[in-house]
Amino acid sequence: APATSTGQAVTDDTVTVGILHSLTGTMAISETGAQEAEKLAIKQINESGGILGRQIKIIQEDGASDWPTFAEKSRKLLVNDKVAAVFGCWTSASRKAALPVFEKENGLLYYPTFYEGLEQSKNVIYTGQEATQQILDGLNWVAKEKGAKTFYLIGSDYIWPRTSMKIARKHIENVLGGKVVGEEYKPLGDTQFGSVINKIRLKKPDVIYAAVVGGSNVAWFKQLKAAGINSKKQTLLTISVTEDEVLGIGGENLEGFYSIMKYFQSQDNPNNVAFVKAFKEMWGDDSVIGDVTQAAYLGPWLWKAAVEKAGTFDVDAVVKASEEGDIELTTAPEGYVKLHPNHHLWSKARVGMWKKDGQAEVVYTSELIEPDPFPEGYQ
Amino acid sequence: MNMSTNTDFTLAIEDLTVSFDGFKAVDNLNFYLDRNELHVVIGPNGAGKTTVLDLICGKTKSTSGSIKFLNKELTNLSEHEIVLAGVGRKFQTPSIYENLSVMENLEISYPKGRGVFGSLMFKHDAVVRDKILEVATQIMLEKALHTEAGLLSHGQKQWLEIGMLLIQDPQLLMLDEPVAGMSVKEREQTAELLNKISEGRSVLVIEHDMEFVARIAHKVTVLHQGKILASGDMKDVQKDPKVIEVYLGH
Amino acid sequence: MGGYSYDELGAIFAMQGFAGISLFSVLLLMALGLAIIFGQMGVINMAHGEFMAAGAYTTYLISTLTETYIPAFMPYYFVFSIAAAFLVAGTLGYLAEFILIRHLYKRPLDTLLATWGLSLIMQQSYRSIFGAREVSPTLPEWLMGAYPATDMIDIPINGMFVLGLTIFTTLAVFYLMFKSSWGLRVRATTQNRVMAGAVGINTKKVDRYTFALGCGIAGMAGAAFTTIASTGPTTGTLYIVDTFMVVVFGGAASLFGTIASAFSIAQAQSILEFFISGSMAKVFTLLTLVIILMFKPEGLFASKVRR
Amino acid sequence: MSFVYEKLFGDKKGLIGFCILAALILVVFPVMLDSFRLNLVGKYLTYAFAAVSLVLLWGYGGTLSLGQGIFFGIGGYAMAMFLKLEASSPENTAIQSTPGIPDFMDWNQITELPLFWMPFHSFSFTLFAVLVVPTIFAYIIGAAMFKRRVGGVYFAIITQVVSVILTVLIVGQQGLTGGINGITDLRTLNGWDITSDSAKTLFYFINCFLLLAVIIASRFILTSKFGRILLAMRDKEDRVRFSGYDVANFKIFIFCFAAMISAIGGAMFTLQVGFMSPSFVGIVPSIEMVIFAAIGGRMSLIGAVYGTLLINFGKTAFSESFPELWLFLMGGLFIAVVMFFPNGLAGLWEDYGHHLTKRLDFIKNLFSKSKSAADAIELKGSKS
Amino acid sequence: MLEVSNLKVCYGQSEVIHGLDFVVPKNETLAIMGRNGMGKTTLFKSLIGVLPSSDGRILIDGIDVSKKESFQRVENGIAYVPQGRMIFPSLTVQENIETGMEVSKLKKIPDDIYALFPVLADMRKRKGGNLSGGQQQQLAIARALVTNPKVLLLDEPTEGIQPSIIKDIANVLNEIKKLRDITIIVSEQVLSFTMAIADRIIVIDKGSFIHEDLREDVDTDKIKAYLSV
Ligand SMILES: Nc1ncnc2c1ncn2[C@@H]1O[C@H](COP(=O)(O)OP(=O)(O)OP(=O)(O)O)[C@@H](O)[C@H]1O
Ligand SMILES: Nc1ncnc2c1ncn2[C@@H]1O[C@H](COP(=O)(O)OP(=O)(O)OP(=O)(O)O)[C@@H](O)[C@H]1O
Ligand SMILES: NC(N)=O
Ligand SMILES: [Mg+2]
Ligand SMILES: [Mg+2]
Repeated sequence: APATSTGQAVTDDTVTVGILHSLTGTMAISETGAQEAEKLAIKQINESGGILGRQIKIIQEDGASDWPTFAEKSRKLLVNDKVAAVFGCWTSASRKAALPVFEKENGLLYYPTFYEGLEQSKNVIYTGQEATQQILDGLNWVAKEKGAKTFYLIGSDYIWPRTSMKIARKHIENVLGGKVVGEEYKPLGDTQFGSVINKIRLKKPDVIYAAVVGGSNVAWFKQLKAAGINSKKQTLLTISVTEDEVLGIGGENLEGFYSIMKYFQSQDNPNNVAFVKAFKEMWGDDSVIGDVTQAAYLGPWLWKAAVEKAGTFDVDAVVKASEEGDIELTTAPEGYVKLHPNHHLWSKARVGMWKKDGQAEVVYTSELIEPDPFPEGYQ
Repeated sequence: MNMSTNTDFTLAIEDLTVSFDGFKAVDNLNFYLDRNELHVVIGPNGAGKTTVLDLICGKTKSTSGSIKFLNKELTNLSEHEIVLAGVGRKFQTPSIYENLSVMENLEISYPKGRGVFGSLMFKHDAVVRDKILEVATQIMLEKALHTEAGLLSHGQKQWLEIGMLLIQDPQLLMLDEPVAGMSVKEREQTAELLNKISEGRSVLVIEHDMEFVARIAHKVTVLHQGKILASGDMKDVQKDPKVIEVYLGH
Repeated sequence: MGGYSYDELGAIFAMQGFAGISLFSVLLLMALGLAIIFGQMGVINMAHGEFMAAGAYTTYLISTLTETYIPAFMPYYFVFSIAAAFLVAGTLGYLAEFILIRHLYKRPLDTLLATWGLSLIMQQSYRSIFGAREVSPTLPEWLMGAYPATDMIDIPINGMFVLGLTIFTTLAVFYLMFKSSWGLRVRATTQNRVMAGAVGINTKKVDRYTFALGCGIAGMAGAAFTTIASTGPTTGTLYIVDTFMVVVFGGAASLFGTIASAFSIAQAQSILEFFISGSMAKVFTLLTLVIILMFKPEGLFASKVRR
Repeated sequence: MSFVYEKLFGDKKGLIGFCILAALILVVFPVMLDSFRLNLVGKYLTYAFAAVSLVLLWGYGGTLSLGQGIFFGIGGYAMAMFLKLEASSPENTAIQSTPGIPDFMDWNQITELPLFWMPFHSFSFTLFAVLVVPTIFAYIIGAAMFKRRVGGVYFAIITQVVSVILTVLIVGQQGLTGGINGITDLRTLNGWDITSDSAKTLFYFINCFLLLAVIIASRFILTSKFGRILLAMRDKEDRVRFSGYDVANFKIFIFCFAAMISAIGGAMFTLQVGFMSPSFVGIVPSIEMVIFAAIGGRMSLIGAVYGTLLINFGKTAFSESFPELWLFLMGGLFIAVVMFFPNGLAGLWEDYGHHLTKRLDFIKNLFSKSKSAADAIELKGSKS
Repeated sequence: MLEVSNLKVCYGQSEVIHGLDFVVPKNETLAIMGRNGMGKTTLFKSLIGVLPSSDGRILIDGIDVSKKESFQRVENGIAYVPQGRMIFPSLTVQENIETGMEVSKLKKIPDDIYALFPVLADMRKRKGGNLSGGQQQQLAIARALVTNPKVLLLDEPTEGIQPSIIKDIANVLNEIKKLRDITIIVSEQVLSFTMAIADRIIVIDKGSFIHEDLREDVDTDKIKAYLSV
């Protein structure tokens, strides 16, 4: 048998990993899909013989939507349980809280969420897209397809929307030659958009560009519709609505609006068809799969690839193997991804148009985009 | 009829008025109280007696008029400042700390350590202890020092509240219906107590029990609809037909 | 306001008015139930938001059942689901009172802790039953759109619906609490439970039904809010602070105060939000509220009773 | 001697309780727990500061604050600002567009350290700020509210509103505060690695000593006349006023003191956990702190510590064993305590501790039989 | 009529009422006198049911109410005027009186109530808590009278009331007793009032009855002596 690293929860026939997401609290809404996907991937890996001949065992912890709890549980998984890798976190805040623990204890975190970038830790593999991979192509697309010149930016008030908007504004003003006619942030969880909607009416932007998260999203779209703003009159592009959110919002309220993601459940390729089928088999016919869910699914597979390449579970070795830039997944539901030496994935950006049934029709797919967490000219 | 502003009275109330949503509970009242005087205010229910005490001790703010205590204007002082100036008041329904023992009730009323830091450093020494014991004996609660005040009977609560005032040694002592709910014997004891403590200070009492009033009053004032109806010594007042009409009954 | 025509400004002014009114009706509807439970009964019900969620989930459930079994009924089900939400949340409230609250009337602050525990349990129940994700009932078409009054003024139908429901509920609550003999019993009981018993009022029954009524109204609010927001296990926590604020700011025992308070908070928030960012609008609204409370220590409409 | 002893520990039962607590946190935990668990306990004990402050403010003072998180947070943030500046030396932040300022400022296009951050370069200023800033803030809130006689549930809601305001501000002004992420990635204190096990152990003991000191100081307040006035105020505030006390001043003092101890807890939290975030300023932690105090028995300083430990142990243990269902257990625990132990853990101790002191009394009586007359009217120690 | 046998009441461990037995027939007014803290209020509270009795039976017109809640006792015909008023402070005067009418099913406040307490008519719309002490006491009596009780309990009803109205109250109680089949129990300190209404006087001391007299036989000095032991 290949060498096992000392001090890790690895036996001759098992290896233990951690899953750390919010099962309770406000973030459980978003994080449920991610942990389901991770469990699916691990189950599939186990069924195909495991990693280095070992079956993967899972220890699950609840981050409870509380950042310090993420730090506490990370430490527990790494120090007490000595897990070989952790799949987890969703919000940037929870990642930031856990990060020092991973660095201190030299753990390995697979983080699935699209996020603001500006970070690159040795101990984290980012399986979601960083800001430039999500934003730029989407803006280019509306500028070109819809002839958009004026943009109204609206988001929830925290770091990811603000950073994303900052990049968007730079791109709109410096690259597209357009104009930002309004920029607005609402407190997290807010459900009243009446005044903002009035402001938007007054400014008559070509595009509403939105990064409203969580429960606010539902209020936002329902109230837009109730104010008579629909896709027939208004172009709207959002970076924060996936199939998960649509479940709450209701497809009828989103019909004709666009999201920019790297993955949509409706994507028609054999990888995805198989993935969707397996996911529904495991988690029920009603379940939906959003962008982050898919990115979370990639985590265990990327880890498997790196471990097998390194021939050991040792974190340093696995990280080193990951940093060589040649780990790729041809079986990724989103199509094809490759791990960049900067710990992020090469991926494509896609624009989906929402339909009444809650699925999106992919209307644009970009080329494979190189991840660039510290983009020049956008800071 | 404006009197000179500086008076020899312990308490001088002039042109005092208070109205509640237009209802004048006290109406242009003038009232004076001497040192060493035990003055009883009587009058029909709702005449404004309690309200006058509320005004003096700062619980209610007057609409107009002045209240001078030892030539000090009280109307713009806050409650605790009025107490510090030397006014003590017993409420119509006994107002004591039900969750504290009799001893603690008296200790809190002891006029030392009334500031934040003073109270932190306050020492419960022999002087304090003796004083508490003395007052407790006066109010016949010396055996109940460690009883929780909430467990006392109604009459005992009344006494305790009087004791809490005595320990403050105020210049002006105001008692709102001090013997309500007391038995005959206890009324007598209270009357004795009041006669004793009225020396060296002024006492203002509100009562409906005429026997009791007769026993203690140096002077009686009858209040009616916020105004003075009659004033003088007990015998005269009792015979006044207006007083009999509105208050005593035939 | 350079660059805009009078028409536009007029329209925005009108629309802004609707925004304020619709926020007002939302706040008031949230607060009505609590105005009874907290304002009248003095129970600090931290689970109030969860009772709203119960109403919302009931609506979701009925929507799903209707869609599956009697799709023809879809345009009408919503009205019935409001009644059902009232009954479900009311029944839950009835049980909560029976099991928990009735033991705590002598210790009102403990109700805060017990109902906090209750809210955790209710949230987890929703999660276990309906899943962690947000759900949304399919709403009848007629409720969702806007009524184009002029080509610039669109009146949100859901907003008007909530407003109508709020007015109806407020009137009903007002009648019940202040004009009916049942309301008299409630107010007597909550002021002095022992004495109310001694004048012949069945205080236990009054307590139980009052609490159930407050929860039922919360449930109705929850049902109504499915038209403007989503439903998830933690939906209730979004509402709870604002709800308490509205009730307290109004002067806890005054229904009229609750109305005035909801109105002023809503208008301040929506007008400010038009000029400054949402977060700062919230900060300023709240700050104003703190300062006003400083000068009106018992709320806008404190009941003036001699102490 | 007996005076000092009474002042600091209350009656005999108080002393025994205090010693048991000290032994538990200073000896038993460090011996029994590994460094990970010990650090966890250390984190819990920082919440205990806030719980103890609520015993004073709420249990005795009758003033419920649903915003103790404000002060816990301010203390924590003050410490975090210092540590963050240290972590943001130009060398450490060379890759930023503006090296030498905290990373989150750089992400938010801030190019210069804001003025109010400047003093936090100094450790002594930081210690000063931890103690004084929350106290002043509490003074402002307290003076504004108590002088105007805002009380009871109105005060509770106002503190809650203030904590919402502060949270919204911190989250909204992320360039200055780190936003919702908080201030993270704190590593050294004057060059000393605070993430090491030895540092954590040391902080644990410092934390324990501070907590015990805070309990003794609080005892001192409660056993003084001040403590009885607090009780009296809770009972009949008007009467206290008419006994010549400026009630507002007493409330302001206890509110400020409570704020200060909560802030110490916050600062110790930052040191032990290595970051600070707006989630501690918010409503949920503030309510949880009230729950810690209540579970412990709201009139018991020591009970508050046990309440904090019990709830947090429960949270950790339940959530580790039943990650999907642990909220049922927590909710059930709260309800059970309220329903069956209305006086919290301290209520249990009252009953059990009773037997213990009786036995001690018996032994003591063997040696001295005399009871002076003065004893007969000596004040009974307060109920903690 | 009211029959009480072996009534015992405790606060926690300590027994305050030690097995009282007494019967009050219809149309009789019984006065219970005693020094402060002798258990008068405690006795009344246990009769109306706001304090549980630890032993004994209470029969109203032959119906045992000792296990019933206080509202059920009121339905069975007891009415209670507590010591210390206990009116509902934020209800108006009118509403306060109406709370008593829930049981008697009266629709309108009877005129004779306002005739007895004219001030209550004037202050109909005012909050009960804003009344003066004596006005509140009158309100509490009015609230009890509108229940049309078979047994009326009055705990120091004249406390804080002006002399002329005390006289009126005495007349009314005597009137009511004549007009209706009613049993009245009153605890009083004021001997003159007691003498004006009571048919029988019982002295209570430390929770036990120590003396009983019909009015005709009352020796005021002897009673006074009992009251000042
Ligand atoms: N806050 C208030 N609002 C309205 N009316 C009030 C208020 N306070 C007092 N009053 C009214 O003022 C009048 C005077 O009341 P006050 O309590 O002074 O009477 P009193 O002379 O003490 O009577 P009693 O002998 O019955 O105690 C009463 O008619 C009362 O109803
Ligand atoms: N809640 C209580 N707990 C314990 N003991 C009590 C309680 N209430 C009253 N007592 C005690 O019971 C005894 C009887 O009290 P009660 O109030 O019945 O006296 P009373 O005869 O009505 O006196 P008063 O004439 O002063 O009103 C007193 O000794 C009192 O201390
Ligand atoms: N990374 C995010 N979306 O918080
Ligand atoms: Mg009076
Ligand atoms: Mg009595």
